[in-house]
Amino acid sequence: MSTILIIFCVLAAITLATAFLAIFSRNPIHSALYLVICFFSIAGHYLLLNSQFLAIVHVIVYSGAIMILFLFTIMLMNLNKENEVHKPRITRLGAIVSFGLICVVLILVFINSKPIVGEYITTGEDYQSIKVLGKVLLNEYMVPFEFASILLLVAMIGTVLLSKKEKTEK
Amino acid sequence: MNNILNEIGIENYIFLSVILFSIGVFGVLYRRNAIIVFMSIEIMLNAVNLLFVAFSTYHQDAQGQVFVFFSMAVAAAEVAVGLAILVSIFRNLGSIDINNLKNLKG
Amino acid sequence: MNTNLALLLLLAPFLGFLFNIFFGKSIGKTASGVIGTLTVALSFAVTLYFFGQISVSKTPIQIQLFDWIQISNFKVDFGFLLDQLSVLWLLFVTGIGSLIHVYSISYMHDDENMHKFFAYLNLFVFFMITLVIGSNLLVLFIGWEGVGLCSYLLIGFWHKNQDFNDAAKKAFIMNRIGDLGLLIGIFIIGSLFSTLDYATLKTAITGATNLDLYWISIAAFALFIGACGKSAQIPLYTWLPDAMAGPTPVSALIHAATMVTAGIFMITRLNYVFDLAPDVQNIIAIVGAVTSLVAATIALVQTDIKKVLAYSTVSQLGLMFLALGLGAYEVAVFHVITHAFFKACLFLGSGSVIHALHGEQDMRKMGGLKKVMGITFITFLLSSLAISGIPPFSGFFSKDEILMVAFEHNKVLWFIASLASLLTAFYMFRLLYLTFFKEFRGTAEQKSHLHESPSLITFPLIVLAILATVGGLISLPTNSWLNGYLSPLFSKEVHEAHHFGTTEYALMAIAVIAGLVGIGVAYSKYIKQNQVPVEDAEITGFSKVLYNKYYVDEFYNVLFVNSINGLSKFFRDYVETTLSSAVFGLEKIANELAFQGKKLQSGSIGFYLFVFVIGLCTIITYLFLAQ
Amino acid sequence: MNVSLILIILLVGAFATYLAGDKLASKVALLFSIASLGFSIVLLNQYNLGENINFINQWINQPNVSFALNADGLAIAMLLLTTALTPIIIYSSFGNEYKNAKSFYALILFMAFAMCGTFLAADGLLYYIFWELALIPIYFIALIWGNGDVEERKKAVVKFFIYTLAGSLFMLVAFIYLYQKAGSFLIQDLYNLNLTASEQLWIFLAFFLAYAIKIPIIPFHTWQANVYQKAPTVGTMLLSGIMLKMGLYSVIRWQLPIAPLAAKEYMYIFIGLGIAGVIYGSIVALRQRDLKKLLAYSSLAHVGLIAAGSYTLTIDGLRGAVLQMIAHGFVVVGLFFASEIIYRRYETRVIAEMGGIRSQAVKFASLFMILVLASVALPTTFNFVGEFTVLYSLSQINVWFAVLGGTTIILGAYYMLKMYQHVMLGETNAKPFADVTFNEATTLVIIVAVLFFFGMYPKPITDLITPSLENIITQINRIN
Repeated sequence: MSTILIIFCVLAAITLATAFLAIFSRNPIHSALYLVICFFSIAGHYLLLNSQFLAIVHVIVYSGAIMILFLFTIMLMNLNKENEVHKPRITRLGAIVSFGLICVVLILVFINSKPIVGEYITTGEDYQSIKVLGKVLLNEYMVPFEFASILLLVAMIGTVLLSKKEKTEK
Repeated sequence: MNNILNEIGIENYIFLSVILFSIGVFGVLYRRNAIIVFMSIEIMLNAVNLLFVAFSTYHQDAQGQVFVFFSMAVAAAEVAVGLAILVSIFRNLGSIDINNLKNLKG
Repeated sequence: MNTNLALLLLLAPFLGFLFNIFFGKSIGKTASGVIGTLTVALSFAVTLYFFGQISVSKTPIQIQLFDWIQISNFKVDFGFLLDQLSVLWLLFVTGIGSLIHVYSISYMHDDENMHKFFAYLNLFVFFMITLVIGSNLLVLFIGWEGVGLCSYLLIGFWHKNQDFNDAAKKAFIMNRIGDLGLLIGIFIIGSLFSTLDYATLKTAITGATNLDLYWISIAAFALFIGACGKSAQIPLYTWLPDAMAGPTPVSALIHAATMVTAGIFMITRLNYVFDLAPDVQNIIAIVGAVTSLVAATIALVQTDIKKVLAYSTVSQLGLMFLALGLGAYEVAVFHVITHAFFKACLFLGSGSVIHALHGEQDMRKMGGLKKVMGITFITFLLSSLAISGIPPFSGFFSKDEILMVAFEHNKVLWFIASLASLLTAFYMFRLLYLTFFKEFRGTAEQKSHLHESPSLITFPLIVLAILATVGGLISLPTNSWLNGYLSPLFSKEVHEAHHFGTTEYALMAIAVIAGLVGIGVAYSKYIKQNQVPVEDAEITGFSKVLYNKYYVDEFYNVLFVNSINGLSKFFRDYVETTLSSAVFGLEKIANELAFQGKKLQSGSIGFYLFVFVIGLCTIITYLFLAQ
Repeated sequence: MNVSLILIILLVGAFATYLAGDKLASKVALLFSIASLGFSIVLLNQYNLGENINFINQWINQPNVSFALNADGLAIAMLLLTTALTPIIIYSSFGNEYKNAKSFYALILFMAFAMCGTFLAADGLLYYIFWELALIPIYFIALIWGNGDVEERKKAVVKFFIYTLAGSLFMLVAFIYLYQKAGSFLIQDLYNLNLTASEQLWIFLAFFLAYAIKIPIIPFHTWQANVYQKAPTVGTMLLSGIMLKMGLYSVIRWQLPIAPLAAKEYMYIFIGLGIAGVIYGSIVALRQRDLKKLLAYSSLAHVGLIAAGSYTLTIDGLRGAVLQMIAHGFVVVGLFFASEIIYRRYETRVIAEMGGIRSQAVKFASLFMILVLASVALPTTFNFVGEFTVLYSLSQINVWFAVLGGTTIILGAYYMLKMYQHVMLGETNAKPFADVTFNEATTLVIIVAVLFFFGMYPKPITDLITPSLENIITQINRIN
């Protein structure tokens, strides 16, 4: 076992465990915190795969922005109580069944598909530095990129509108 | 430069992301709290993102990473709007238990 | 020239009809009556002209007007055929028609809708002429249905009385049963010979060698059913007695002299078809004989003066059918003519009586009218003698010929026919005695109003009585003008004047004796013993069965009318609702499905997702794992 | 000049009527309908002169749909029927007041437009579109201006709408299948298809469902009586006078030539159904309490006979069917108008509440009587020509068919005369009954005149339709 594999295994274990914990913890605050750890471990995976830019963006966006939003919302709603009633047994059973099913089916699909060649090519070309990514984004994917910005703008306006208290309400 | 996948193997990433995705599905089905459901969705998105990156390395191509970038943008927007909706639902109903949100019932 | 005259002959009554319908009310009763009469008289005049022409030239006149109906294998023209038969028929249709029009001017004078009456009468004459002079079966069918319509209109002339309307409806529908038979016959003939034209048909049949006799028999039978309906033979005769609901001139014209003989006309017209179907001829003969006997027995006990005459008509028509069935068409025609004379006279006479009694038709309330109504009585007597077959009156000759023909073919039929004529003599004189002899049995008020009818009524009576008396001259047993006149029509040799041997004289004697016996029995019963038929409630035994016409009407009612009405009710109340609910059942199924499907839309996101996951797994399994 | 103009006139008429406002609507509608009648007579003339009056234009490329209008003798005959009846129907409504008259009359013209389109269309999809388009106006006419209880009316009308629509969908499926085979919806291409016997059977049945509901043939008739009763009389006239004929016309134009093998194979069944309709309709009509319902069932009986005639696949059968279609169109409009005349005075359609009218309204009684007689196919009326030809064709198939179908002669006379007796005859009614007005009399007289004229001289129509029908017969008898 190489060091890298060990690191991968540890990271994977953290990812899965925290993801589970995030779902199982009864207190939403705890969930959010576990999720933050989960996202950090995923950032670790990115680093492992040598995509530093994405790792950083990931930390900023998910752990930084999204999870903060979550936490704010939870606190805003005052949900840090463990007052959630469990779903009926049948629903839980359904959840477990679908969890198992989708897991098994997807894994089976991958196993059944053509085996991946053991050799991994390495071109040696730089393909994931910030510089390259920037060029790709702004050349080939310029239009989607701009659309993404419009999307974010619209989302922002939408959010503001949605969270504003309606004045016409009695 | 040594390809990292030589050491780990893309299969492992696939399994990891499948399991992560399934956990996300499980969370959506299992929990009633809308916030947690949202979190589960984020987990699923991340599982996919991880796979994108892994395959990006596998193909030695930037395309996958660009997709991750876009999916992050969409995820950010989605979370922002989604949480805003949740907030307004909470304001109106006083609860975000998705079992109470059955206005779609036929 | 001929075309124009034929059109004049046909359209004169029609114009009379139109005139009376549109202007009849405004020009007054008498004027509308006169116009109605004149148009028919005009037709009569034209007929006389044609009669003269035909008698001399002996060639039929064919007139084609225009194409009417197009069928794949033939087309039907609207055309006329004036030959010996049609002109003969026209003579008494328009002749007696004119007389009855004259009669009606006075008879119907009190009716508010007199102009309409004349309009309908004219329309009837128009359709009757169409029937007679049509050059093919379909033009005959126009007339055939048209006279049925006029019969309907005239029976229901007093339309405020629903009983009369029922009778009219019954007549029309029973006629239509026959019409269907006629149509089927027309169809078969059309498809067999690709023509409906008499002349072409005759050449086709006489010229052909291998004829499909089976289908010809069926066609003949179907045509015979048509004749049954129109000429009131068993089993379609019950409408005729009911048809007496109409005004009496109508009964005389339509239901005695002209329309009901249409069946005989049609069979005579198509004699070459019937000659090919001996089985059907036997049926016709048997039906005719049975009808004549059955109707005569019913007539024995009827108390309504017109009903007696109606059944007498049915009975006489039966005799004519007997002759037709035995192939003696000219004999049947002869009887048609003499019957038209004396039966019209009898009906008009009874009308005169009814007129005098202000609508009373029950013979039990008559009697002694001989003294006040001399002319009516004498004409009535002459006609009664004629119908009873007493020489030298016309009925004797025609009836005797039928009996002789029957004797030649089949003794049983002869016996039945002789019995029928015995009964005829009896019921006719029963009628005569009860009406005109002894003392008046009606109310005092009626008695004070008794009077002889005006001359417009008695004039036709006198003419018809004379004709009834001397009508036999046209076909004397030894020297028959009629047979010679009609002979071109028949494919077979016309029956030669009989060799007068002992058998023939004996038959004649038997016939006369039978008539005299009938009269004698009636005399002893109603003059000597002074009997009067009892009230309805007191009738018992077999005479009750007879009085109720063998309960045939009731039988038909139960069998056909009630069952069809019951069926209609059943269809309306059950089948329709069932069918309807079957359609609504589909709707319910859809509804139920939707209701069940609605439950899937529970609104629970978890459930949706669960289903979504299952679906996703299925699709993936199908796409990647199913190989 | 070609036939598309007639559609344009009617469509423009519909809009113009709507724009004319409530007061002028009826007159504008009458004007345009008369214009369309005049134009169809011009077309007839051109057709007789041998000019090309067809119209074809590519409409949609994918799928391949053309705006193809084909006017042969048969189509022109139906066109004349439609454009002749429309003014009569509009004119007949002059005695009534309608709320929102502009929409009412616009819908009538629109319906005439759709029906003309159905008769003319030579492209399957176009035909289908017109076919369904005709349903919309009558739906609104029956629903909004109908009579009786609103809920019941809604139920009846919606049932009618869904029922006929559902039937038509099967026809659409058949058309799509044919399109897959032929790559075009053009009728000529569909005729030329070589379909196997089983394919033909399925297509035949799909068409049959659509037509059997529209015509209607038993047991698909359950919508009919109720809708006839509930719809305003104008709607009933449109339905029974023209719209039923769409189904019958389509049988001749589409169903038989496209699937002749199936038609031949199962001929007896379909003739039998038609004749069963004759007997059933006549018997049910006997005991109806409502005048309009009685007429509806009589209509059922008559169209049963027409359908039976069409399914004989003989030239006589088809010709008789078309003649009878036209004759029935006129007579049934007349009869429904007569019921409307009574309704205007007595405000009832229940037969038991009538009676004793004849002695008060002589003119009306005579005209009504003539219509009754025409309906029972008295010779010299147009109906006789049709009925005779149809019955003759039936007798060529099997004499018993003619006997059974011929019971309409007897039963028809029975129920119609019974109806007439109870509606018109009897003791003078206590309620006064004014005789027909000028409007009413003119309408009835026109109808009666048409019936008598063509009854005595059907040659023009026979000559017009025979070549087209012979083509169709050739098409039916083609060897695949």
